[in-house]
Amino acid sequence: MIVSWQAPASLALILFLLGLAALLARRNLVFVLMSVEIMLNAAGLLFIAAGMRWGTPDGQIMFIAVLNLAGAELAVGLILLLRLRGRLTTLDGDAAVLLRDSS
Amino acid sequence: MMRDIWLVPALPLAGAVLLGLLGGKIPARLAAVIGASSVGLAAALAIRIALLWFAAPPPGDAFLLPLWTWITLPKFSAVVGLLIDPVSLVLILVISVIGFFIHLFSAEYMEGENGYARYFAYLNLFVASMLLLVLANDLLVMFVGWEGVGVCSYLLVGFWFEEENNGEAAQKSFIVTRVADIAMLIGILILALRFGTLDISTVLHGAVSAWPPGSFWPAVVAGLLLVGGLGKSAQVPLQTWLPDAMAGPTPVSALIHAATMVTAGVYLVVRLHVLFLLAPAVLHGIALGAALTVLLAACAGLVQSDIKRVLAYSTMGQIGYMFLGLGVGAWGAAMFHLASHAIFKALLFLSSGAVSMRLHHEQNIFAMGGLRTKLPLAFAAFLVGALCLAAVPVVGCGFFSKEFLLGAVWAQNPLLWGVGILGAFLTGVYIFRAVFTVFFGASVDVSGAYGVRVILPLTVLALAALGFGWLQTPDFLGGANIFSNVLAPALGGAATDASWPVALIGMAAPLAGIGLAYALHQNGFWRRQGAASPGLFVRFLQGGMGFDALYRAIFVKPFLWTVRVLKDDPVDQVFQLLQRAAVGLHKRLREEQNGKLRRYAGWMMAGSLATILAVVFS
Amino acid sequence: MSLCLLLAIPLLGGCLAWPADRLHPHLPRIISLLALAATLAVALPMLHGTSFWLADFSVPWIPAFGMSFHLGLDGMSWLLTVLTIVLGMFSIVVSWRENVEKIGFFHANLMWSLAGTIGVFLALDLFLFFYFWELMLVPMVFIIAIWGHEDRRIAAIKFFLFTQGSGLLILIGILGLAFLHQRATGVLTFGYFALLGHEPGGAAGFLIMLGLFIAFVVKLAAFPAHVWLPVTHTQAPTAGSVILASILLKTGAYGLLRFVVPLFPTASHTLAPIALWLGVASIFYGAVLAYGQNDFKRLIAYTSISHMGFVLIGVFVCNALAWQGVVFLLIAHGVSTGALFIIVGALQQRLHTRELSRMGGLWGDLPKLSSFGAFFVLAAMGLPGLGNFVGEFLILRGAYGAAPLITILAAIGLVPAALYSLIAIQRAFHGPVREARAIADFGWRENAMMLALAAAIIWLGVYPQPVLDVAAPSISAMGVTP
Amino acid sequence: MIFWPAALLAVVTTAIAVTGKNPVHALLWFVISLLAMAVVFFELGAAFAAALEVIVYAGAIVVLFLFVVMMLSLDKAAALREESWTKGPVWLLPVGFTGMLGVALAWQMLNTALPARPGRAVLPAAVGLKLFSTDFLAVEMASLLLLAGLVAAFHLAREAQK
Repeated sequence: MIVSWQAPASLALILFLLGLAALLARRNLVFVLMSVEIMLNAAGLLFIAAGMRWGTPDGQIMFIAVLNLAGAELAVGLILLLRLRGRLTTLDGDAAVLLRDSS
Repeated sequence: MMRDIWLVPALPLAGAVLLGLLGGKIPARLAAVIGASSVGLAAALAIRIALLWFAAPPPGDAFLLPLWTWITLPKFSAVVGLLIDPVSLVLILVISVIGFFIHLFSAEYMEGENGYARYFAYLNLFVASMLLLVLANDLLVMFVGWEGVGVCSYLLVGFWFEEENNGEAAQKSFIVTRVADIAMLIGILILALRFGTLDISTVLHGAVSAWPPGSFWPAVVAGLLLVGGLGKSAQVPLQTWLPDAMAGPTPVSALIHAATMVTAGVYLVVRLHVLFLLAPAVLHGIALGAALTVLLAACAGLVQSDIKRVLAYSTMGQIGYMFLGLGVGAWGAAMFHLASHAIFKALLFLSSGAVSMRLHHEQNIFAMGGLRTKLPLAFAAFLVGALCLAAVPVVGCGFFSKEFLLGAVWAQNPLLWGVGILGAFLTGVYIFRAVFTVFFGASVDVSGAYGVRVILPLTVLALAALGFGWLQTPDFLGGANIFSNVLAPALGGAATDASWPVALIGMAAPLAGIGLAYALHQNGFWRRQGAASPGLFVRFLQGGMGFDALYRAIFVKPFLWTVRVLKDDPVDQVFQLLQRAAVGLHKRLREEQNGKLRRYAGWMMAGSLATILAVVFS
Repeated sequence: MSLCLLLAIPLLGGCLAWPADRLHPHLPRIISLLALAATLAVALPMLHGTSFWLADFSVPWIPAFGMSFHLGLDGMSWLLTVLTIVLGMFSIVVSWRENVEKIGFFHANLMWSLAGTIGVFLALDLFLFFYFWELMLVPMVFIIAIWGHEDRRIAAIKFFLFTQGSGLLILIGILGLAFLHQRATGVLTFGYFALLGHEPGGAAGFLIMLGLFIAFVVKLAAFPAHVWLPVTHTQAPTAGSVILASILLKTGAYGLLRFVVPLFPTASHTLAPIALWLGVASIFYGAVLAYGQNDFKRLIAYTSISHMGFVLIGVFVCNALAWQGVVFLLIAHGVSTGALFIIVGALQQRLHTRELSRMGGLWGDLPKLSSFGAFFVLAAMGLPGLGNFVGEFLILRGAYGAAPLITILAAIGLVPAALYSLIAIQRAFHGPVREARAIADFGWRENAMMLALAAAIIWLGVYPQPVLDVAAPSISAMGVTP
Repeated sequence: MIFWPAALLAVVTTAIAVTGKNPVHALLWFVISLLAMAVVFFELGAAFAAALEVIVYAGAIVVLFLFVVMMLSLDKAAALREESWTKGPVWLLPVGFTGMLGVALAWQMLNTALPARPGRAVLPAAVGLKLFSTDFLAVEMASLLLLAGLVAAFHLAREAQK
């Protein structure tokens, strides 16, 4: 009510960039997943800021959708993390190169 | 009866086809019978036609038998037909009769060889092609025979194909003549474009009416056709193939590389002499080249040790004489020398073949000696041939024809006559060098006797060589003009005789040569020459004065270099560069697809960054 | 209607031959041979027509796009069709004794490719032409890829890429031509006669012509678009090589004669100097490379490039004499090169090598094969009296008036022709025997084939007039100067 | 005026979280960041979202995360490895990239013509009304998404036990 839309948008941008940098830099999959959460959260913040700017409930509805997505994604991601840990005994994302063809 | 002329080339052709198809299935004896009899029948027919001709010449002194239309198109047509006129009549007689005797000789000479039937098939095919060449009424048909004899020559030079050298000699002979033939083909193309046909009489009439003497086009055409003739006739500068062609069996050398095929160039010029008269410059060129050839052949003949190479150079020289005659417009004299040369050169080759038959195919003259008593028949035959070749007065046909020819040359150009006399002197030296070395002195061992198939050709040819010259004699020996009278309707009247001092020098030169050869034989010079390792100059002469080396440097080596450079198809390499680039790119991209999460994220990031930057800052 | 039979019989024959090998291994061969014989029986009597078009057949195909199923037969296409059928029969007989896997499918592909080729020679609708063009090429890719020799994969890929590239150019060309024609006249059509005489001008017309020219020159395998040919011909099985060299190459020349020059007289006239020099380059390049080859099949493949140089020159001097020569050379080259590939195939079957360095002295062991080999090598060299000479001479004669320098160079190109011919004879048949061999000479089947081909090439050489007469009306109708 | 301190807290704690070596510590820092975010939401007039942020995000999701990480039983070696994985140069490219992206987006934001005006609070009632009237389908989709996540997680977990 006090702040203009630029302030939360800038915050969202900074948080998103932090998450992105970490996503690119970290090899530990725990941190990768956390980065994704940070980025999702930043996106949610932008939605809420936009909702505030226009005074409509759509921003918060989209935030709920993002929350949903984050929950579902994390559930699957964490299970995959556990499975990977069981199979490769490491959390190194660079070691998980099973996608590459054999040669 | 004249209409049966088609049988003359057809019989040997049929023989060739028969032998080619039945080849391995029939006994050798039958192959020889087929081979010889087909040519023999052709010879008999040719003689029959000749007799009829002399009894009652057809109107216009020419007889044309059109056979079938080869090509008829709006702007070009060619008809296959056979033309008998005095020139072709003389030649078919020479070819078929001498051809028959050589077939006969071959039957014994080649006995026991592999590919006996193949040999006769080639030989028959050669005779058929040669007859077609001389009988053709159309330059394109003549070209068929022209290339046909070339191919047969190639096949026969390389007859003993297991030897790599024979193959190379055969290829060389074909390629050199092929180069010449391409020039001839271009000349033919010009004529075809100009006149729409290649019928010889039409072309000649057209040329006379279209082109003034001494103008550009007849010189070009005549020059190009002449190149073809020079190639076939082994004249400077296309002579290099002939000595190597001696790799073939000796009867082949006798027939193809002495008596008939190599004179095709002479025949070509005689046949088209009307065209050549329009190009005086070309005629001068012919004479000059011929003089060079005569000297070169005589000098090279002096130092050869292989008897066949001696004879090969002598062939080159004698054809040089014929071209000398052509150069001064003495068509009839050239034809007479052609016929007499065919007889005595066939005789020389056959007798040398008869000698080497008994010496396990030895051809080095210094490995022979004293054969006069051991092989009297071969000696007699070779001696007759040598006397004719050296043009010893009155004895053989060579004297009469050379006398006739040099007389005509003297009337035109005394300088060329001088060259001819020098050549005659040297000819006397080198051929008697061979005679003395082979047949006199210390003797080598030989054994065996000749069969009738050798005796008969040698005897008949020797008698013919002795008798043939009397058809055309100089004034002081009766002045017979039978030969030139026969040719007169086609080639015009006989040339005048030379005055007696000229004739005397002409007679003295070969005698002096023989005397010198004898003197050098007596003091053992020839033997020493054979034993010593040759010096630089002698090697130069032996190798035909460096033409081979020159051609190797300027044609063969660059060609082989090009072949080596291009062998792997550089254009293909260019296309393969594209392929390599694609494969390289594939490898790079494949490395990126490595399953590493961060790399994928990085690339996605880079892509979206690029997009965003483009959107924001554009 | 009988034109449809010319296409339907080989197509059906192929379909029947495919499953027939389950009954008996020889059955596909017999079916294919019978089908081709029937096609020949249909084709031969068609020559006796009264009009210039010997036969014509047209039904609407896709009327919305102006495409029709239009076939037409004139003298030139009759000659090439008969050549296709006859050499197709030879290519079946040549592999009679070979142990071919999946023999039914092999013959099916062979027949389909032949049907496509016949279609190419008959089609008078440009889109139909393209359709047959593809029908001709795709089975050939299979033939190379499945039944080829050691490097068949690369050969098949190369063949596929080059032919599909040229096919794409043809497609773009005919679409562009049809659209330009529609813009000019308001009618969308792919009909040959509708497009004839409406040359699109300007840069667009020239580019379309250039596209078609490149496509057909690739197929003709003239320098520098020849690179697919040596490897393809070398790696294809004998029957495939025969069809490739004797027939498929001819479709390129046919395309130039039938489409490029008549549809684009002005533009092709502009291009003619370049085409002529490409022809000269082909002659020498092919000949020099042929000389350097060690693989006998590859050597023959390069000689084809040399001969196609003559064809290219003949096409682009644009006069009737040269075109007669072109048609004639196509036929003679088909016969002589087909025979040579059969001979080399027979040699490979016996010696298990194509390398000249391992041959030599074969005349002693295989006199019949060697004599035929030498005969056809000499025929290919252009020995007067045999078929190729007549074609080459007419091309040279026709070209001489238009382009003397080109003609002289082309004639000089006959010297390297002699060189590669003689070196082939020398290295394969003559020379010392290098290895002891126990091999059989030609049997009666091969002898009969060779004799028939030799008779054909001699007949073409000494009595070419009937062939010239058949081709004459088509050529004069195509609007070249007489 | 609690927005700015909260925002600063969120940025700082997030930065500590993403650069941390110990996953458990990092996650705890992340929880603090989320709580700060909840304050920001509240300040922006989205009370409902703020509540959800605390209850669902910090309370459920991240705690679940924490449990799993604790299950991984990280040892000393893992910490050392983590040390080597997060050395300075590793950050060079990512920070460069994100810096460029930040510049581009900030530039875009500064150049946006949208006027800055005070926003309005959106009450939970409005959210609820819209959610269960016009956006009903979105709710169903969200439930489907959760169901899919549930099924996937169940499936993967079952296979893991095998």
